[in-house]
Amino acid sequence: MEILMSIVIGILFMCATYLILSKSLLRIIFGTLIISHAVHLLVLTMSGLKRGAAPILTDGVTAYTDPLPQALVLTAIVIAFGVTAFFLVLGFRAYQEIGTDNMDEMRGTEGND
Amino acid sequence: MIEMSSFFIAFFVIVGAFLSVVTALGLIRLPDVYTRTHAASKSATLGVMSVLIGIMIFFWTQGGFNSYFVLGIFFILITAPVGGHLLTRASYNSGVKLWEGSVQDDLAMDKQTQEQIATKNEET
Amino acid sequence: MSLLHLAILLPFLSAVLIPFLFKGFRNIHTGWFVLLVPLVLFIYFIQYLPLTSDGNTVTKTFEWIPSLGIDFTAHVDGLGLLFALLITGIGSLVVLYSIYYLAKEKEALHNFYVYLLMFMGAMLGVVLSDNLIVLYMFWEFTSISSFLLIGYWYDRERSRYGAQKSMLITVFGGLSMLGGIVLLYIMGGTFSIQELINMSESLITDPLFVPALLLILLGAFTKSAQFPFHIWLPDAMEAPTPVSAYLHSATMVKAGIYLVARMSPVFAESGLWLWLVAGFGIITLFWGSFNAVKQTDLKAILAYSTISQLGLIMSLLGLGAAALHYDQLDDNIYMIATIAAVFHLINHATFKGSLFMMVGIVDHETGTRDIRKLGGLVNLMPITFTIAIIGSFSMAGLPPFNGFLSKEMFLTGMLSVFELDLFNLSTWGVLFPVLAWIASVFTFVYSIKLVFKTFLGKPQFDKLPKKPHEAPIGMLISPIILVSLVIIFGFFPNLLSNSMIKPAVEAILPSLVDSGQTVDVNIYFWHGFTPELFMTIGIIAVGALLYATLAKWQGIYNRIPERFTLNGMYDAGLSLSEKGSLRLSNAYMTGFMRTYLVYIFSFFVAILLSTLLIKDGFAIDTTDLAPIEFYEVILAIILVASAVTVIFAKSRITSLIAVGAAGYTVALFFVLFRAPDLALTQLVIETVSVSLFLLCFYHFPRISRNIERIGFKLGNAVISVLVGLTITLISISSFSSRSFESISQYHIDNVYDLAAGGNMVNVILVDFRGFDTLFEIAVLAIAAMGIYAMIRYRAAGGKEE
Amino acid sequence: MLTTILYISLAVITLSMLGVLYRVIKGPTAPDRIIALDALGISLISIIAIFSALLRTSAFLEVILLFGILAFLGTVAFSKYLEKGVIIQRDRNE
Amino acid sequence: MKKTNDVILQTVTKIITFMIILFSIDLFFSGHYTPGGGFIGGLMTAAALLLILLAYDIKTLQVILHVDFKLMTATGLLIAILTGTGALLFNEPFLKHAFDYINLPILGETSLHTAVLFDIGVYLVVIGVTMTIIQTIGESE
Amino acid sequence: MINLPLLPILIPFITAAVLMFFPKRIKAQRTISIISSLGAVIASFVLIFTIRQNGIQTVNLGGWDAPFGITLVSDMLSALLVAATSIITLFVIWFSFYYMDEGHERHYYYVAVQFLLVGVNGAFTTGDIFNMFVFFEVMLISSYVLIVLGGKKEQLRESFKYVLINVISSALFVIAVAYLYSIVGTLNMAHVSERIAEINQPGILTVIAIFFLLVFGLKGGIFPLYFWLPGSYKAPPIPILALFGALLTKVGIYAIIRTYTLFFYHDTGYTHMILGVLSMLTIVVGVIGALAYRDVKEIIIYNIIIAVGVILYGVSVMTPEAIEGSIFYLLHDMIIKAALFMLAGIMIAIVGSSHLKDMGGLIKEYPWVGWTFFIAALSLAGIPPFSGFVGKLLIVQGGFRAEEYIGPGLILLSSLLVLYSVMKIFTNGFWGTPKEYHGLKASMAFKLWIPTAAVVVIAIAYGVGAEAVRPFITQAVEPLVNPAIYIEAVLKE
Repeated sequence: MEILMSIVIGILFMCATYLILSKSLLRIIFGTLIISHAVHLLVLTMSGLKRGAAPILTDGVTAYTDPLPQALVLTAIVIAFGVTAFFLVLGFRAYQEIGTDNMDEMRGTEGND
Repeated sequence: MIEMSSFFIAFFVIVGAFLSVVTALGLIRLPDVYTRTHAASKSATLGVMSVLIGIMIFFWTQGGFNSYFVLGIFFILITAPVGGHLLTRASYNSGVKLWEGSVQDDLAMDKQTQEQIATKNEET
Repeated sequence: MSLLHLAILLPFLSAVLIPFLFKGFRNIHTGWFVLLVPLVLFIYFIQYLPLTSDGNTVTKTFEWIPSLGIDFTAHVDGLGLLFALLITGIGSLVVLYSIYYLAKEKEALHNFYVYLLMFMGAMLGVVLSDNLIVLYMFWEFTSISSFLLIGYWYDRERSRYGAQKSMLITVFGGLSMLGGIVLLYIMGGTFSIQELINMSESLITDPLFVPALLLILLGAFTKSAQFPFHIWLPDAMEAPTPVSAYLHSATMVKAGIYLVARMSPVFAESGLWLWLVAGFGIITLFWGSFNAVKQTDLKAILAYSTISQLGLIMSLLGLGAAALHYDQLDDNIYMIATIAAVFHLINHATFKGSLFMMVGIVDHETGTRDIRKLGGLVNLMPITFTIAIIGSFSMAGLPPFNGFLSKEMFLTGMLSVFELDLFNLSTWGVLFPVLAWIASVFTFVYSIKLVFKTFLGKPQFDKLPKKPHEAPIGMLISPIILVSLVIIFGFFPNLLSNSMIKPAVEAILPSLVDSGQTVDVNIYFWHGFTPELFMTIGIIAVGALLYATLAKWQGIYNRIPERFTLNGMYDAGLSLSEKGSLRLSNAYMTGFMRTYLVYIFSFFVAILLSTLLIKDGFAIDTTDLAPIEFYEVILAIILVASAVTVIFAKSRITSLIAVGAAGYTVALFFVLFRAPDLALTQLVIETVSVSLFLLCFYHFPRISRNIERIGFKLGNAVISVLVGLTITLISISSFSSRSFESISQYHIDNVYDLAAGGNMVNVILVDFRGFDTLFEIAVLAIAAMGIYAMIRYRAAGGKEE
Repeated sequence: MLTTILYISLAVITLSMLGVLYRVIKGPTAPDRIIALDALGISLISIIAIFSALLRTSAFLEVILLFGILAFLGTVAFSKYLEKGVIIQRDRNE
Repeated sequence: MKKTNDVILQTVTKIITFMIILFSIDLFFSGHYTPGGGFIGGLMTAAALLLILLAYDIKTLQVILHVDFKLMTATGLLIAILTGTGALLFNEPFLKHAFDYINLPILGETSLHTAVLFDIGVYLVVIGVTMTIIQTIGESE
Repeated sequence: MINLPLLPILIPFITAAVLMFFPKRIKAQRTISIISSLGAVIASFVLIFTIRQNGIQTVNLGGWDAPFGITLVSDMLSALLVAATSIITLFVIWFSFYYMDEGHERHYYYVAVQFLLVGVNGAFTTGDIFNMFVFFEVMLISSYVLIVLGGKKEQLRESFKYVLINVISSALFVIAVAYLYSIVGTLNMAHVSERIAEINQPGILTVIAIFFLLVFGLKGGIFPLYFWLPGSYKAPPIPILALFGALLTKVGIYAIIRTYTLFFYHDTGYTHMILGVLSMLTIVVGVIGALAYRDVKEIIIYNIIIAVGVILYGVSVMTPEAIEGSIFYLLHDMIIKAALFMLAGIMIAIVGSSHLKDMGGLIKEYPWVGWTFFIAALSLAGIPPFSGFVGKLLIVQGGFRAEEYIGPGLILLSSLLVLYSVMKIFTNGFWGTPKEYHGLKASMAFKLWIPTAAVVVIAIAYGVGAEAVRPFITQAVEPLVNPAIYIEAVLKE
């Protein structure tokens, strides 16, 4: 399962990288969204999957899945949410001010001589 | 007793699974948005409710009734139709074409008459 | 901190007061206050003369960074004191001269004198420091203060150019010297010159010895304007003339000479040292004198003459090192080379100082320094003429002035090369006297040209910007004092020999003194009919001939195109470095985000994959894997399919729906991986995010018009695949290399007893790792705040919404 | 026996999800996709329910309920967007 | 923009919002023992408010709930920090929680835990942040 | 007071939370921020002296023993960096009073600065690798807010790129932590170090070491990951740029120093060799950039990159001497970069443009600014006795002693070019023909100059008083060359 997940994560990364390399603002933002999904899955995968019951104290259960990575992922998810929201608004504000959503038209090297 | 409950559980779950297959088939095969909504909002809802009932019975036999299931079923029961309604209306208003095989478009007729009335009022 | 340290720092300390004095006493020329400083110091240092002439030295230490071996150790010996006296003595004269040269009404005197005092202090520091790091510090200070002095008229383009050039070259030398110093420290474990001298025997065998030698010499050569680093010196003439007189006669450029003399005991045992110092010196001597002849600006002639004279002293120092290889002092004629070097150093300071001041007077009174406009000034400026003639005759090496004496000794030194069977000198060494003679001829020519073209010949006063007349007496005092010294030293050279030259030579060649030999300095006018005398006569004869036919052969100077001169190369190099950098930089700093990302991702892939390969990090271990169920495979396919859909989606809403589907699937995976809290959070956040996207779509363009080429897509695809592959490979390897139990068993065991909770994830979040959570909500809060500010506050429109 | 049935149902439902996903990818119109997404979400509820029965844990029941609510929220947001372009109005009577 | 009447949606919203909020409070309080907690509770409450925004509008929400969400964020943050800072007074490490089991008349044995206070901070921040973001974007021109 | 290491984080944190209540009351915002920054400075100095006397200070947050909870670890390096950060923030806030638009001040500017301080100080102090990620995020999101505040076209454009890069690097950070956790099963940095030592860093851990280098290198701006830096740093107003230039890249460097001395010191022949090569290339590209441009901001920005290379070169040599040099230089660079940016800010305020072609002769009207700049420039180039020298000397010395000659040579050469690049500003901006300016009034320039000069004075004191500073630095080096000290202080075995 871990190997399957590693491959899935790799593919997600591939998609995300492709999106990030494209020209449109929105596609880039979608790319970062997919990256964060991949990262969260990766953290869980790396700690070993399905090693016991859900980490909620239950009578008679001794083996629990590692709860620590779950807590880390939760933190990461929330942070990713904040950043994504910010990024999204940044994207549309940039579009409003600059008037294009094409990264190639957002160079900013005019001042260099 | 356990035999009986197992039978019910199995029955509901299988029905649910069947209905979800129906949903998928409907979504694939039906020709336009309006017909596909039927598949989604009717059979899917019914399917999930059926599964939930099955599992509810399962947990009941395991050691206790869990109110979350009832709440969940109730929830889906009231939200699914509203969701379906909203979506259909939205797609109609946003200008999605009906399937050419459609027989009737009441809303359009309705609108037409309304517009006619409006133009008449303006004339007078 | 002793009085000696205070003496070194006095110029810096008094520099602080200058701006206030300038502002406070507008009626009095600030120079009068400044004059006190070098005068006091000169008197102070004179007191050390008896001490050093007896062969004693004084060392005073002030601890600065003792733990790094960096202490401000002041060391006064013959060599240091000689320089200190030159610095303060000539310094006094220059300040006096400047009082009449720079008008207090027009000039920014507070700046000028601050720079000058800083420079003076820095020079004193260089010559009196025993610690190499402190020496380096003052060394860089001389570069910087001369930068300021040269750029004193900062609104002139040429001044800025000259200032920058001198700083670049000298600081370059300084830095390489620092490298040499560090190497010496690594070899010897100390920054103290005296201690290094004591261990010179062991240093010479060290493999770092040669690099250290080269680096230190680089420092000395750049400072002393040795070929090919001499190019900064002519441009430094943009400074006010008093500055030129000071920097280029007695101080700044002599710092390099000082360094070579000072480090001789450490390095001179090496043949490389001898060859390099003498070789570069003699080439510089020739090149400087050769080029001086073609100049038409009076100061430029003097600049090249300075270069050539510095070469002369340098070559003498180099040959003097040979003295170390001969034990018998009686027939050690190489000692004479060192003596000549020290003697000429003093002589050069006197005659070059006076000549610079003379040129300053001409410039001040006529408004030009262009030799083609000048002529016939002798009747109007007789005193200046006298100064000029004494100075330049001394420079040309004519009797009875001091220049003649040292020139004779120089020639003796050069001729002695024939008797040297050291380091292959017998073969190429023949070039030394030949070049020396040729250079002396040119020296004669430009010296004569300097005087004759200015003061004799046809008067053409109509070309001059000002009506010329003799300078005020105040301006003449300093050069007169200097030319008097020229004459006095010429007639009574032995005034200096025991008081100054001998101690200095002893400091340069301490190992000879240690072995019981005494330095005997005796300078005479008349040595009999020696080869030197015939050479001098030859110089005068050929020189006079060349001067007479100057117009005929001057053309050869134009043969070298500007591009191939060293100056041209410097300019081209500098503009190339700027333009080239810009072109290079613009080539990769494209401003395209994608390009940067491509660089970054490519590097990411390349270095990680190669590390994985080199370090054999790849591992795959299938023994400890969780089982795979059929439906999980399908879910994985669904997840992948949704993600791929995002790539191919034509419209933004399709992308969003696909992203949503992927998000929901991820939540389902969380359920499969027994993480209910995660699933809950992921679901809500996914939904809220989707709503946010929908909310923002209103502000985005409906259709993306960014059509991408196939090549572009293909490139992206390759990089993407590689990135994905890298992540997968490392993931598999790290998972397969699990070596330890997780610490989380502690959390599982103690969650109820110690933290009173049942949901481990939540307890970790609020208790075990509550600190994380605290700052995580901080992140959220800042994000919200930022979004609010971003939307509400639009400075571009100049107002808030 | 029951476990086997649950497993099979799970497999059947995931397979049908694949079919639903086809509609998400294919479209052709946005409402098609939204409907499919909605159906996908509802299938997820079934899967989670069966899965918790298989694991015999009640840890995921909150998820089920939550999903019910959120699927609705998503649908509302999407349909409002389709209809009006803006999903939250400042004042609907403007 | 077309004006439509959303009677059906609004009616359902009234019921559902109420239920979601109840559910979110349940999630929040049970978080220490079963899945849930400050984050999820907060997000659910925010989701309920979002539903109101969807069905009605921003103005209506302000009439119902007269709160500045930015201040709510700040308050939540401050509560969370101060909970941790409390430990400083006793020269204990920051964020050291204290708890005890007490018997309440109706609810039975309950644990009284300072972590709950911390969680309240989290809860408020999450609601405040989510709503600030949504409202600000919604109001933007 | 067992929570002492926490105070430099907690004080700005509480301040930020309080300031969020009344963003529109500028006076109160200013007063409270400056007082609290002062408090942070005092706290960090108390911390430094406590560490000097009692060794490394740790707090086990929540009272959970070391590897299980989160531990804050203040060793001398962290404390010094925290102190430098707090000082710089204090002066930049002071500078901002006169520089920032009122609009900025009314829109959470001070709050974001305080949060930035929280993030930076936290990242310096934490002893937990995941917690470091959280603090990185606090720092980054505040920097996002700061960079975009004002919403000008250029800012939005550049901050989009900036955010994108950092989102990617944050994702990579989490991945790196996940990999590490997979292998060693712990997050506490001391514990990680202990466990890595136990298995003697197998190949895969070397790969992860490189992964960490990439993550932190993206933040620190090493070659070839720095490309985003010049553009992004050019966008925001000067006080913000001063904070960024002085602090943000340094956090990346600190993280590299920490991980490369505490975790991955078993295969220095490979990891540190790569670090060394990259740092040398960083110096080269930095120099190229500094030579190429004639924009005041840009020249100084490229100097940040050069400094990054110099510091990391010292770390890559991995001898006590070189590391000490790196730390000396690191602290110097933080202070002097802040000062230089503030000075550039004054120039820009006067002239109304940041390009050298619009400047000239400023020294005539504003001599005090000119001379302060001159001293700062010398300090940057490492001319003794100013602050950059000792660090550079030690790095060069360490490099030579380790029998490496290219790196030290490059560093010496880069000093020359650094000097050239900043003197370009001096000769063209301050010297040259005076022009008519319609920017700021002289009185305002003087107000801006006071905090700037204070920073320069600190830099000079740091250089001249190297002997007084040195015991602290040597103490900071100890845990870096001997991780056992760090481990023992944290795990208390």
